[in-house]
Parts: sequence; structure tokens; C-alpha cells
Amino acid sequence: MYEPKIIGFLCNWCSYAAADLAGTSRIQYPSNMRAIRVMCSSRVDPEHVLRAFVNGADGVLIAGCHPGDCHYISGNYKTERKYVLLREMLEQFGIDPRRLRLEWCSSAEGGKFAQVVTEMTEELKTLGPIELGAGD
Amino acid sequence: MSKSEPRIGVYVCHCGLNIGAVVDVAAVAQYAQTLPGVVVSRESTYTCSDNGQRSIQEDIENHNLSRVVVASCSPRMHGDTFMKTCETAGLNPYLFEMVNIREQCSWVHTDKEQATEKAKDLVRMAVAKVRLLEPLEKQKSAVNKAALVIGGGVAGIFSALYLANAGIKTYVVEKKPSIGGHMAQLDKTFPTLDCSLCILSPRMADIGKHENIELITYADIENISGYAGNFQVTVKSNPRYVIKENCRLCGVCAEKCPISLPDEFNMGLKKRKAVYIPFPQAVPNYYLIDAGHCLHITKGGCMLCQKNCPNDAIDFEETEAVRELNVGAIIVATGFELYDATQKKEYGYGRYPNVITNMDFERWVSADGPTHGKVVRPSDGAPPQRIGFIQCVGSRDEKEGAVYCSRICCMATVKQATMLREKYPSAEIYVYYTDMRTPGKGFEEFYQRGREHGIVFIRGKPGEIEEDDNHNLLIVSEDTDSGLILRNTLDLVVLACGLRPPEALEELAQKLHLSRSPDGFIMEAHPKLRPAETSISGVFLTGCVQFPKDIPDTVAQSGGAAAMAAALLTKDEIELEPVRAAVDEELCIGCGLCEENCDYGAIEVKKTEEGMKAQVIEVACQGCGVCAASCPQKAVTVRHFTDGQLLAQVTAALEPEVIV
Amino acid sequence: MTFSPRIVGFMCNWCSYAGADLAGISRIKYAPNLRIIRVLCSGRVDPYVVLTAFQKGADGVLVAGCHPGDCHYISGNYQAEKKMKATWKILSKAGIDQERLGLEWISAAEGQRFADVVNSFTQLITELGPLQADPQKIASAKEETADFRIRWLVGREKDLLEEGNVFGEPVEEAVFETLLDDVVSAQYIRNSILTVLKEQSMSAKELAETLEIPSHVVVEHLIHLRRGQKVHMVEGHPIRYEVSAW
Amino acid sequence: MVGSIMVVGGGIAGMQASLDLADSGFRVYLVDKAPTIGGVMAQLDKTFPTLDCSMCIMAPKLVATGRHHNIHLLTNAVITNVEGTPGNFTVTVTMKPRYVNAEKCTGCGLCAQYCPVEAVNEYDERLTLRRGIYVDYPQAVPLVYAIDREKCIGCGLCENICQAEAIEYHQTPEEEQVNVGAIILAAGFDEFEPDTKKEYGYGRFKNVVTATEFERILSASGPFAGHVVRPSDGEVPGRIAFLQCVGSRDENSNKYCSAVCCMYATKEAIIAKEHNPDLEATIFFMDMRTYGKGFEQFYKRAQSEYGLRYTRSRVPCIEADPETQNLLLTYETEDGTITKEEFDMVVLSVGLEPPKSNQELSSIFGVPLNEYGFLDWKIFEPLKAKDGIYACGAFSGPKDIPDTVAQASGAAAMASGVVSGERGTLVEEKVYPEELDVAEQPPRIGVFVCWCGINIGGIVNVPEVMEYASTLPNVVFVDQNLYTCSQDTQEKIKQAVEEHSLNRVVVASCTPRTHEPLFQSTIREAGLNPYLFEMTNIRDQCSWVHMHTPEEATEKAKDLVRMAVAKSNLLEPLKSSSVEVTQSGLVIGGGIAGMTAALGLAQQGFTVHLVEKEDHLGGLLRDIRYTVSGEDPQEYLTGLEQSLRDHPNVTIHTQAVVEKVEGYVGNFTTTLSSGEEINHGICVIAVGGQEHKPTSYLYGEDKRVITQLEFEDMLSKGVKAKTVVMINCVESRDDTKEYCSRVCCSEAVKNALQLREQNPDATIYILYRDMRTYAFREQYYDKAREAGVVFMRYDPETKPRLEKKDKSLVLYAHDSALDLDFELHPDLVVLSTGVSPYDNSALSQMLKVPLDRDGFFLEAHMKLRPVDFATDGVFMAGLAHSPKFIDETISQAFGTVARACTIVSKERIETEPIIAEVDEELCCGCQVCIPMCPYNARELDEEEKIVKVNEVLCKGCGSCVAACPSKAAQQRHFRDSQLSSMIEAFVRR
Repeated sequence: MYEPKIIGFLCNWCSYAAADLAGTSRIQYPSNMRAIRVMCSSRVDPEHVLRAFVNGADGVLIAGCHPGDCHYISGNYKTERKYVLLREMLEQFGIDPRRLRLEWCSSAEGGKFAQVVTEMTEELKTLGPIELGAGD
Repeated sequence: MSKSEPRIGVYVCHCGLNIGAVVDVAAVAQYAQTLPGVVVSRESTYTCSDNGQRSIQEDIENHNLSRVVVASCSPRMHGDTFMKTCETAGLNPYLFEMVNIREQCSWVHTDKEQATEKAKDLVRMAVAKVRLLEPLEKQKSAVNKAALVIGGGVAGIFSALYLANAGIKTYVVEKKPSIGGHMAQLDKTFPTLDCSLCILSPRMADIGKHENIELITYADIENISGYAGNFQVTVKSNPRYVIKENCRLCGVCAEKCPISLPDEFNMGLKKRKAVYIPFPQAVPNYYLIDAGHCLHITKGGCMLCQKNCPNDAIDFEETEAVRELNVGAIIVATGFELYDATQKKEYGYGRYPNVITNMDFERWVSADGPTHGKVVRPSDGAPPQRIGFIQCVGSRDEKEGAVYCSRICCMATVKQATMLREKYPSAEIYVYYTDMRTPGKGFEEFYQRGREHGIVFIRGKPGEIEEDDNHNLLIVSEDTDSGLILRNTLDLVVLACGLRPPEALEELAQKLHLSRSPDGFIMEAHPKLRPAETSISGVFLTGCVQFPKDIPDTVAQSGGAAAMAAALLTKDEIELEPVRAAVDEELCIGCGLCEENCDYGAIEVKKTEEGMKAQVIEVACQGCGVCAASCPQKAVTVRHFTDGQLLAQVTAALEPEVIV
Repeated sequence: MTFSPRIVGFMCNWCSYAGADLAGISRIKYAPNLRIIRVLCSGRVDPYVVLTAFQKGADGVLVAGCHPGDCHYISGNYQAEKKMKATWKILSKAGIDQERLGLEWISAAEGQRFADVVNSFTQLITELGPLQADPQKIASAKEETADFRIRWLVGREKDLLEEGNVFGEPVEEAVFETLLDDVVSAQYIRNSILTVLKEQSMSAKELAETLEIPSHVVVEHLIHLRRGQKVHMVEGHPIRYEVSAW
Repeated sequence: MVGSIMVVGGGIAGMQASLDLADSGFRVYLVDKAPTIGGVMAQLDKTFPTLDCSMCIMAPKLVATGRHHNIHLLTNAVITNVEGTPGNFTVTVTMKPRYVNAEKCTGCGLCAQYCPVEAVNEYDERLTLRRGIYVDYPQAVPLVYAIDREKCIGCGLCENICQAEAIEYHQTPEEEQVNVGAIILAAGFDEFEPDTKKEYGYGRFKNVVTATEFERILSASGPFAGHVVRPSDGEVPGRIAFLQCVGSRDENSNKYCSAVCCMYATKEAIIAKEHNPDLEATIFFMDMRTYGKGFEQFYKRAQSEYGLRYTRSRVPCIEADPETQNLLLTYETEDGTITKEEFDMVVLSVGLEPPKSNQELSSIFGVPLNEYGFLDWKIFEPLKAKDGIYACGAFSGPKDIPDTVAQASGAAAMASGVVSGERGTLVEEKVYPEELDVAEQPPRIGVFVCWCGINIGGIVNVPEVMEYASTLPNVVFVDQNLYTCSQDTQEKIKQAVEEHSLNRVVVASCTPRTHEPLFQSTIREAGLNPYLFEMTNIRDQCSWVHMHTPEEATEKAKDLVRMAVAKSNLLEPLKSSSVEVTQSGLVIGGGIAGMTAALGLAQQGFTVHLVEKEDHLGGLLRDIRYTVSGEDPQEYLTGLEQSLRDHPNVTIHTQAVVEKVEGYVGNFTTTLSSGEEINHGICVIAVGGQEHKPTSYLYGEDKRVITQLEFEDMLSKGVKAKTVVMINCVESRDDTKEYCSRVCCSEAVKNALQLREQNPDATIYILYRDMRTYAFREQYYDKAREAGVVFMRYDPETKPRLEKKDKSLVLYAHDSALDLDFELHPDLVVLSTGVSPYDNSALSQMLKVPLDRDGFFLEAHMKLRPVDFATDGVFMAGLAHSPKFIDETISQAFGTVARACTIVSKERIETEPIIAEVDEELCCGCQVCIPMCPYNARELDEEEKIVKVNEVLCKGCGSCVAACPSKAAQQRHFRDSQLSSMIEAFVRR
């Protein structure tokens, strides 16, 4: 069975806390994602995402605070803008943009976090392993 | 064990006609052949016979059997036999399962068809279970090379001496201040009329001074735990308030003591003081204070004994002492209690001064008794001329709760009558009996001698005794041999009271987990073949605690019990039953319920690297399975009685089509 | 054909099984319906095994042990008593007549009594007729006997009532009974919900209709089950519940 | 005098007050009667009007409070006695036993997982169950379980399975005597219990819920995971009715207005609607009281964007259809028609009540309560309960979160003012050994893998993970621990660092959000820089969420450890630099807000410059002649001004405006119009506002048309007019000014009452849209109606028209309540025109702080930082923020004092170690990063043409780093190389 590898960039204040809450609530989800904690989702550089894909990640999840909830006032809006650009870039590289997801998870949304990871894992399973250069 | 399909041999026993007459053994064996995994299915006339066993062993070898099922009698009867059979043939004995189609089938059902069906079901259940059995290895445990004898009467004394003489450290625990028991109270013994205390007291003295014997008197058993080879016994000794080393038996204390009490040793016929010695030959031989009646202890003050003791032997500071004994074997020899004749209202014991019990008689007739051996009418001290003995008082009497015969009373009465005849050659002596029972060496001769000496034996138990104004006793009875109604006015009547299990036996039996038979005495392991053993390995029986018996039988049984205890104690280690609890540490969360529910302290939650986990202390575990049935996580199981095995049996019982 | 009940018996090795042997040795006849499973102690009889017997089609289950105080294993029979009392509660939840589970004390010396007990129990079950319980209900009840909370409480009952609780206070039997009743009832509903949902996903309202329980009670227990990750909600109108795959 | 302060109540008010105090040099004892702090805000799903996630914004404060070394939490505690005088109180606190050793409990939750007892969960408003041993919510602080003795039967399970051996059944109540200089009461509120209102069937009808229950229903962590379903049958409700004023503005329960319900109902309806767009939500209300900053806009959006239906009616009773459990509401609309309408669910907007414990608190502390049971306070001393004892939040009356937070800071300022001389005397600083210089050493990494009892070890194969870790590059030491966070393990870690010369430490256990500081502190004790530590979460994000796939969980744990080790190879020691602080303040604006702030700061011992553009102090308060409760504002003003002028720390600059501001927090230099240069560490903006001058209703054309302030001035001289008509919401809540000015309704009532007193025969009309006499001001509205003031409601569509006919004024009005037209002939028309901001744009630019769309200053966070700006060191109070009453202004002003003290009380402020930096070689000066920074921490160095980071202002979010096209920007501790190493450690080709 193919198990996709997912890298998750989680902002410290909302999404990482949501992932923690999923844990304290014992909500089960697939184990395919490995979290990298950043202080703010806006810290995620497109290069990190690309590097992940180049190195063989099948999917990348960026999760931040809900719009308006950003601990750093407006970081998540910036993330969102980058995300739009990134999706376009991915397409140019021949990477299915569905492999990149941006989600807002508040620290109270443990369930949502688990759901996002579950859905994403499922979706990546249907997409299959990443094949770089296929789009060239 | 290989995971391959088990190869099962099934042996269905006819047990002569015991099973075969009711159960269609051939059909059962045929049916067994159809069960999954069964490669051999045979019937045999007596599976437990040499031939039967050999056949199993051959099949194990030739058919490469990996499981054996025997359908015959109770596993409690022959389980061990067949386990050994398997073991000899190289099959782990725990890969064997027994089906009881005799005690629990053929003997209890009449409908042959139904009994056969039931036998098939039982075989199927056993096959279902046997498939899931796993080989178990017996563990060994070191043996505590010491024995405990509970009870210091003749049974206990001889058991202890046998053991001690065999070089085994032996503890004797007696609840009274002195050993000696009932035998010490007897004047003479039948049929030889030996002086009872003369033959017993040297043995008592031996107990007191034997290097291998430690005597703990005036003590109670508080608690017993452990298992064969490794019992822990908590003993609590009551304070005597007298320092043994200092007591010179001068008796000044008793002289000065203001409290006078009935003397138990003399059945209350004499008085003793609150500081006293039970009887002159008592072992251990020093005074004690009866704490329940001592003026100083109950009310304070007094202390006359202490003030007057020339040797400072009185110590009111003494407290009860609790000690823990580690022993490998236990012999229970707690004896009997005499039937309480006051219960038998129609004979007026306790109301009519001239009605006495056989034990009272022993004290009257004893040289150190109240009258220095002179038997008199208690009402006026006159020598009795017309004396009656009534047999079976509290024995063979369903109304009084004892159906059994107390075995010794007939002979005791003959003895007492004979002694009376010696003292009062002209007296009229009547013995009212139900059946005269004299099945012992020299007994019948002794009885006949009594008859020859003019003792009148009347078959017929009097209905009641009446008393006239002069305390003469009126007995009306029917001589069932002649059919005549006899009216007798007697000076003295002796009630031949039967033997009863002591009241405290219930508690002791519970402490030792011993079963008692309906008569209240301790149940032996097998009524015929294991009379001195109990259902608990390492616990043995002797004397009247098992059932009423006379002194020679008691002494013989003591020898047997001692021999078996010695056999156990001379081993360095013993094998332990491997049917024990086991913990699945993956599932265990360390909740501790098993620990709390275990009466043996055999399962403990311990801190491990993987957190708190229950761990079985194998040597302490008895395999009862309470822990397994309780475990909220279902993390505990009992080997040989696993959930899987029980469920397989349940399923097989109810769903014939499904066996695996 | 007259009804011949199927009875499974669990007899302790030391008293009841020996009592059964004694009945045999004494040739005392009794009804042939009982199939004995030997256990070392009546305390070994796991309610789960009892429920399995009913699930597999036993019309009655007879558990027998040593008389109080006589247990070969000190107090295993007391534990058996607590377990069977709890099992009675559980059985009644599943609509099974409590009398179908018998608990008797039979000593090794009571061969006659053994036979009498078997006869009267067989008679009783014959009168009650074949067990006709809803398999789903039995399944739910069986789950109850595997429930941690119930097993823990039943296991602690004897000590709590006899020795008091960890705060050194006595625990009143009525208080304990109420707690156990509550736990058994709540757990039964939850198991029933899970049993139904395993078949197909349903909304709370549909569950209430299926189980014939007030819908708000179903909702309360669904909340709990969802919190415990046993079920999850499926978006839509109405919101349905599914058993969690994990 | 004692340099410590007690705060009673651990809700948002208590936490804010505690943090402000602890951050400005005082030891704080925070007492809460509950086992955890957090209060009601922890239960909320979202907050109005921004719909921020409540827990998200609050959790950092919770954690900060719990972790602050100068805040001592006394939870599960009640106060039993108080003795002493201001500056030196002795308070007896009785700690109820929680039967769990707080030091030992690791909060792992195993006990609750297995506890056989279930109890209703108060945190979830009884909608869910919790166990007999519990914490209220997963984020609880302190995260220590407690046994509910009422429910616990004492079975002993928790003790048996607690691997940390934290259960202590023998605990008894413990008394502690605490010596404090001042006390702050922040006991919060209770909810009105609607059981007494039988007509609403609460408790009988499953689908009638309180707003707080509904809040839990809405919450993602609530009973239905945020799905809006109704309790009776789990169906999705299509029609929900919100009933306002349940237990508020009600003769039979509470007469006062609860101040927050209109907003929370609107908020809940909006969230519900967001969950289920088909939902029909109806709010039954009397007056819509959306008076706060941004509230009116929210209300408007609720109608226009979300289509909420607002029906003006008080519903008398509810019936339920026994079959469907639907609810039947019979109500009378304004036009008198009786309507019957069916709903699937009804939410009762229950009011706020004083907590039952208030009576006891009042008698223990000797503080007065008002007729409603809240603190009785005075308009010019809104935060004072009595000398040395102060109050904030709902303890002194219903209020929303920002008002509460501002008050909390304010109370902190007042309390610390009592003992300002003792600042710093009782605070403890942890002393660490000198740091080893390991920068040049090759990495020697120690990895500690935690079992967390069985929380991790039960799923993840910890020995295997540990074994695996030992194979990773530069890992020289590995260990496994039952609880890595336990005290003995800290010693083990230190020992390992010393014995194996470790220079990096990785802990694989739970979440760094709660436990990183502990381990950082541990390695500091062993002489390592705390940033040489990396943590990976193999519990919350691994073992707990992959329970059923232990092998995969183990693999994931190995990956996570590998990633953490990869990053730790690249870790660098970080140091926070520090800058000196000019320990003085600048207050801009000499009105009541500025004067209060300036005096407050001065009383705290700091020099203050007060800048006022006019030649006199007082601002708008000079125009206030009286208060509704009878105090004399001018007398107060005079006194205040005198204190200010007398205070040696205060320098007053009148007729001066700020020309130029340079610098940043701790080091501002401001140039005044006078040319004077002032160095200051903080700045308070208190520039105030003005009464709006209308252009409608013949204002300016006819002398008989005046504003409320003008009327107030007139009243002070005596008014003869017979018929006076007041028109509210003039050029408010409309296109001119979208916002509600908050004060006008009460102002109108005050002036009407004043006129009635002067002139009992006068006919007074007040034409209003919604009477927004919120909180206790409701009593004056009642009084005015009793006094015969005629209240006439108009709709914006049918505004009154004022015409001049033959010199007399004629007012045509349509009473919307009665649906009748009136013609009035007033002698005087008084317009309630609201408050306008001054033109703040220049100041906004100089201080780099934003304005909102109405021209008021925009705070850092609407809810929790109401007096702060995103830019550190700048605060605001009063009308500069938004329209508000005198007491609210004073509270805010004191709030700025406390906030300012957290800065100026320090001689140096430390920068965050995890901040951005610029590689000057690579920076091309493109300035892409500058607008990325919300804190103005990046600026162009004009000379070098490169961008530099202001280390003091940078908060370390990393936005700028990700934006930098030339890779010149880096974030310490989250460097590209560090993040890439983690990525590559997981996926590497």
C-alpha cells in the first residue's frame, strides 16, 4: 500500500495547537504527516515547499490561524498570497497543485486538523507517488 | 510447540459397566473420530488399567499425538494418572484433558440416549479445549524444612514426635496452656486399663524437651498463607503473666489468690485459682494467670500473687506475642469436643446432680479427681449402688445433628463399667445401648468380660430420666431384645456422650481452605486411600479432627500423617502446579484490581520501564483465576483456563457445528 | 417435541465439581441438560464467558462455587457473587430473564444438593422456555461485560463495601448500586448505539427510533461516543453518525 | 509596604491584571476558586465583533500566566480572612484539596481516561460528561487534574494507574497566609439561571438552551464538534430564535441591562449561519444595544450580509410540540399583531449576574455592593472598591472583554500605585550558571525519549526509537524516561549534559508549547544556551493520534526524532540583546484620559510629560456640568489638575503639539511644536474626541436647535423651555458616521432628568432608534420614563423632520412603535450628535500606529489588547480609541499606566532572541520586507541602502524572511538551513 509522505508546516499558535488538541482529544488520523513547527505560517518560504517536493515529499500542508486570528496580526494573509502563487508555480513544475494545501485551523479545532490530514492523505493516495519532471 | 494442526487422541472408557451400561461408548468413540484434529479414537474397558494406559502411550508414539483426551471418570480421581501417562510417553501433561462421563454422566442419568448425547457433547467440548492447550512446565520451589502440628493432644504429640525424631524441626501449637488434650483427662484406657496419663505424660515430657520441637502453647493460629513446602503461619500466643524461668511451682501464688474458679481439667468438679497450673503433669509446667478472671487484670489492684511470689515470677506487663512460622507442611490435629449433654434435655444433665457424663466419670474415678478416685453420688456423696450408663448420647441421633457413630463410646462405657465393678463389686450396673460396637483388637473380649462380671446390657435407649425427691433417678426403657418394659431407679447415671468437631474448627478450616464433610469434621483427600491427607497439598490430618477414633488409630494415623509430611519435607524442592495467572503487559495498564482481588498476594503491580504493570508471583499463585475474570483490560489470563479455552468449551457445548 | 433446555454450568474444582462427582458416586440421578465446564474457582467465571454462552444459544447458565467462607481460594466465591450480580443487571438490560443465570453454593459433600439444584434449575429453565433474545441486544450486553468501567467497579465492589474507600469513608451499598446501575445503563445504550451503527450509519433520530430510546438520550450518548472517538459525524442533513474506523 | 499584590479571580480580568503586575516588578498571588484559571472566556467559541477564536487568543495569556515566575497560582482556593491596611494586608487563603499533587501531576490524563465515574461537564455547560477526576479543558492552567469529591466514590483507580504517583487521597484543606500590599477583585460574573423563568420551559424543553450552552454547541471543541444541531434529537435546526433580555431589563429578575447579550446573540447567530447557510436566525429584542467599537457595523453586517432577522418584541412564553420538540413562540409585534411562529431551537440570551460569592467577598473584604449585588463604585473611581482594594471586570458590573481587559490593566496600575515604592523587591529572577561556549564545538547531541507513562510508550516503541536515535549523526547519548518532565529526569538530563559533554539536547515527548521552557531551563542550569534545545512532539501529534497503528506511530516517531536531530545539528546559541529604557512617559492630550494616565504614571514613580494643544487642561470634560449620579465633574477636574500640577514627576506642556517622533519602545525622542525635545520610553495617546457638529435639523440655522453639550451648558444656567424634543442618533449610525457613539442615549436621559428637575412642567420627548442605556444606566432610563419623559422610537426610514413654520419649530415624527405620525411644536430641539475623532492622521504617521476607518486609533487587538498598539511602547486611552463614558475613559487611562509600567519599570528591555536578521551582504534594499512587518520593525537604512531589523520591535514571526527575494533575511532558530534540514531529514532523494 502506497503511503504518501506529507510535510506539514504548522504555525505555533493555532495549527500546532490544533494538532495538540487533536492529540489531547485522542482523535485518530493517518500517520503520514510530519510536522515542522514555525512561529507563523507566513514564515513558510515557497522554497521550503519546493524543496520538500524536490526531495520526495508527496504533499505539503501549510496550516495557520484563521483570517483575523493571526498571532502576528496579519501573517496568515501573507501566507495566503504566497499560497496562490505557489500553486501556480507547482503547476508550472508539473506538480499537481492538489499536493499543496493551505488550511486554517484554530487552536480549538483539533477535529478539523485531523480531518484535514485524513482528507489530504486520502487525496494523495489517489494521486499516487509524486513524479517530478513528468510535466516537462 | 508447533503451530501445525493438533493431532488428538480420544479414549472413551467403559469403566467396566459403570459407563458402558448407560452410555453407548462405541458411539461416543465413533463420534469423537469425526471431530477436527482427532486422529485416534478408541474405547477401552478400563482406560486407567495398565493396558489402557499403554495403549495411550503407544498411540502417542505411533500416531504422533500432540493432544490426549480421556473420557472416563472425574479428573479429580484420575487426572494425575493420565497426565503421568502422557508425560511418560513424552507428551507434556498439560496437553491432556479429561472428560467426566462417569460421575457426571453415566452414574447420574438413566436415559441412555440422552446420556450418550451428553457424553458426545462433553467429548466435543474437551476436544475444543484441548486444541487450544499449551504445554506448561512445572516450576520448582524450595521447601521450608519445618512442620507445624496444630493441636497438642495425643494425635499432635505423636505426629510431632515422629517428625522430630526424623530430624524435622517441628512446631506444636496448642490453644490450651498445656498439651495433653482429652487423653490427659482420662483415667484408664480401654481395653487394657492402662493408666492413661502414665502412658501419655512421658511423651508429653518428650515434646517439652525435644531439640527439634518448639512448643507454643496457649496460642491461636491467626493466619495461614502459602502453599505446600512454603507456608507462612501467624501464631499469636496469649500472655501467661508468669515468667517460666522463675516459676518454681511452689504454689504460693495460688494459695494467696483470692479468686476461686471451676477447674476445667476436672470438668468443674474441683476448684482452681485464677493463677493456676492446669494439672500437675502439665507441659509446659509452670503457672499461668487466667486473665479473664484475675482481679488485678479485670479490675486492678490485688496483685497478691506478685507480692507473694518468692521468685518474682509474676509479670503483669507481659503481652500477647505474635510470631510468623515458615513451615513446609502442616498437620491438623485439633481433636474433638465432647457432645454438650445439657442439650439433651430429657436426660436432665445439669439439672439432676446424679446424672454425669462419661468424661465427668473419668474425673470422679481418677486418683487425682475430686474424691481421689472414689465414685460417689454427687448429690449426697454416698457410694452408688445402682448405676446406669446410657449410650449414644449425641451420637447416631439425627435430632441432635449427628447421624454418625462416635466409635469410642461403647468401649469407653465397658471400661468405665468394669472399673466400677472393681470398686463396687455388689453394685447393679446397667448399660442401655443401641448396638454394642466392639470392632477392635481385644474389644469384644473386653466386652464379654464385662458381661461375665455381671454388667447388665440392655438394648434400648431410655426416652427420659426422671428424678425423685432424693435425687434418685427413674429410668423407664424397653428392652428391645425381650420386649419387656423395664423400670429402674438408679443412684447414678453416666451419659456416654459422643464426639463432635470442635466449634473453632470452622474458622481453622477456612484459614486452611479445607473442606469439611457434612458431619463437620475435616474432609480427607480420599475416604479410603488418602485418609490422612487433605485436598490441600502439604496439609495433613490426624486424630479425631478427621473423624472420631480411638487412641491406637489416632497414633497410627499420626504416624501416617507424619510420614507423608516427612516425605514432603525431606525433598529440597517441590514442583508447583503450573496453572497460574499470566499478564499480557501490552494490555495491562497497572490499574491494580488484580492485586486487590488476589487473596494470595500473588499478583503485584510494579513499576517497570514500560510503566506500572501487573506481575504474577508464580510461586504464590494458586491459579484460581479471580484476577483473570476481574481484569478490566482483559490483560490477565490463567494458563490452562484461558478465556479462549473457556469460550471454546462454551461454543462447543452450544454449537456442535463449530468447533474451531 | 418438548423443550429440552441447553444449560452450561461452570463448576469450581474444589466444591461444586466435587459435589457433582459425589452425586455420581452416590448414583443420584438428575436431569441430563447440564454441560459442565470445570474451572478452578467460581471466581474465574468471567461475565464475558457467561454472555458468550447466552449468545451461542444457552438457555441457562449455572455457576456454582463453594459455600461462603469455604472457598478454596479464600474469597473467590464472593467475587463470583459480585460478578454474577452485575451480570444479572446486564442481562436484564438485554431483556434476558435474570433467572436464566443461576448462582449456587454447593460443597464437595453435597451430592444430593447438587442433583437437586440441577433438577430445579433445569425445571426453571424449561418453564421459562427457549431463550429468545434479540442478538443485537445480547451483543450489546456482551460488550458490557468487557467494559473497563464495569469490570473495574465490580472487581472493587467487595473491598469498597467491606473496607471503605480510599478516603477512609464507608461506601454505602445503595450508593454503589446506583453508580453501577448508572454505568451499566449508560454503557448498554452506548453499546447498543455502536451495535446498530456498525450495520449502517444513522442520524440520532433514526437511532432513537431503532433503539426505542428517547432521542435526546441518544444524542447525549452520541456526544460521549464521539468524544471517545468511537463514532464520528458525517456532514449533511441530517447529520449522521458512523462508527469510527480506527 | 509589601511589593506583592493579590488578584482574586483567574478569568481574563485576573490574568491580565496579574500579567501586568508581574511584568512590572511585583509578585502576584492569583487566587481562583476553580481548579483552573481561565474563567468564562475559556468557554467561548468566538468573540465579537471580530469573530476571533476565543481560545486561540486567550491561550497564550493562559500559558504566560501559568508560567510566569512572579505569578503564584492559588487555585481551588477561597479567601477566608483579610486583615491589615493598604500596603500591608494579610490574606488567609484556604486551598481546597484537589487530591492530586500539583508538583507531580504531569497532566497526562490517564486517570480521567479510565476513571469509572462520570459527571456532567460544567465547562461544556452540562452538555457533555467528564470523569470524576478531571481538568476542565485540555488547555487548562495549571494542567493539574482534580478529583470531584462529590462524585468520586473513592475506588482508588486513579492512584493505581497514575504513573507519576501524583494522587494523594489524604489531602486536607490547607490554609496559607499571604502578605500583600494591595488586592484586586476580579471575581467575574455568574450567568442568569433561566430555570426560574418557567414560561420559557428551560430544562423542560430540550431545544431551549442558554447562550453559553449554544456557545459550546458552536465550538469545535464542544459537544457536537461545532456542528449546529439541537439537543432533542441531533437534527440540524433550520430555524433558531434568540430571545434577548432573559434575566436582564426585567422587573422580575434583574432590572439592569447585561450589556453584552445583544452582541453575543448576534455573534452566535452569525457563526451558526456560517455553519449552516440555510439557517433562519431570528433575534427577538427590545433595543439593539450594539454600542461598542465596531459593534454597529457588526450589527449591520449581520442583517445585510448574513440576513439575520431582528424582531422587536419580547416573547412572553414558549410552548413545545411534544411530537417534534419544535418550539412555538407566540409574540406581539410592535404593531400589535399577535404572531405564532415555530422554531426548531431557541437560544436564551441570559444575562450576567453577580456571582453568589460576591456577598461573601464583600463581607470579607469590606467592600460595598450596589443594589444589584455588584461592586458599588463611583464614576470618577471606577476601579476602586476601597483603599488598597481595587476591582475590575464584571465584578463591578456587566461588561465585555475589551472593557474588562482595560479595567484589569487599570486596576493593576491602581494596585501597584499603592506599593510602587516596593517595585522589584519581591520578584525572583532565576540565576543560571555561566553559559558554556560551545559555538565552535562539533555537535554532541543527547536525545531523551519520553514514555509519558503509557501515553507514548503504550503505542510507540520507545526503546526502538531511542535505539534508532543513537544511530543518528552526532548523537552521542540517548536515554528513555518514564516522564521526561519529572523533576528527577531534569537532574538526569543535567547529569547527562555534564558527563557526556552534550552541547545539543533533543527531547521527544509532548508539545513544546507547554514544555519547551522547562527543558530550556534545565539545559541552562547545565550551562547550555537554551536555544541549543529542540523538542519534538511524539505524544499529542503521534502516539495519541495513531493509537491503532503502533508500528506506523513508531516509524513516525523515528522520523520526527530524525528531523529534530537534523535541526539540532544546526542550532546556534541565541542571546537576546537588550536596550536601555528611558524610564519616563509622554502623554499626548490633556483631557481626562491624558491627565489620569499622566498622574498614574507619575504616582508609579516615573517622570511624565503631558502635552496639551490648548492652553488649559481638561479637554471635553470641561463641558460636562454634572453626572447622572450627581457628582460634580468640574470639582473633580479641578482636583485632578491640582494633583497633576503639584506632582514633581509631571511636566505639563500646554499649547504644544507633537511635531516629530523618533525612536522606538524604550527610546523615543519627541519634538514638540515648542521645539522642545523629550526623551521618553513610552507614549500614551489620549488626544480625545469632540462632539460632532451636525449639519441637519436646522442646526446652525436656528438657535433653538442645539446639541446635547450645548444643552448641558444651558441647563447649568437654567432652562425655561416648555417643550423640549431630543433627537438621538443624529448623523450617527448612518452614512455620516456608521458607528454608534455609545454615550448619547444616556446623555439624553441625563439631560432629560436634569430638565425635569429644573422644570417639572416641561414636556420632554426623546426620539430614539434604540435606547442604549446599557448596564446600570438602564436605571436612569427607567427613571426618566417614570418621570414622564416621552420616548418615541423612530426608524431610519422615517426619520423626524424639523421645519420652521412662522418662526416656530414643527417636528414631524413617526412613532414606529405605535405606527403613528406626530406633529410636535418644540421650544427647543436637542440633537444627540455623537462623538467624532479629531484628525489624527499626522500623529498616526509619526507614531506609526494605525487609525480605523472612522478615524479613531486602532488598537493592537480588539479584545485582549484594547489600549495597546501593535507597535510596542505606544498606548491609548479615552475618546482617541472610541466614544466612551468618563468611567470607561478613566479605566482605560489607568490601563495604559499598567501597560506602560511593564516597559518603563525596567531599566533595560530584552529583545526576543528568535527574531529576524539581515545579511547585509545580500540585501539589495528592495524593501519588499518592510510592508510585510506588522510591527514596523524593519526600516531602510537610507545611507547604506539596506534594510535593517529593529531587534526591539521584531516579534519573530518570520513573514519578512519568507518574502525576501535575495535570501538576505533570516529568522533565528528557524533559518532556511534549519527548516530545510528537517525537510530533508524526512524526505530525501
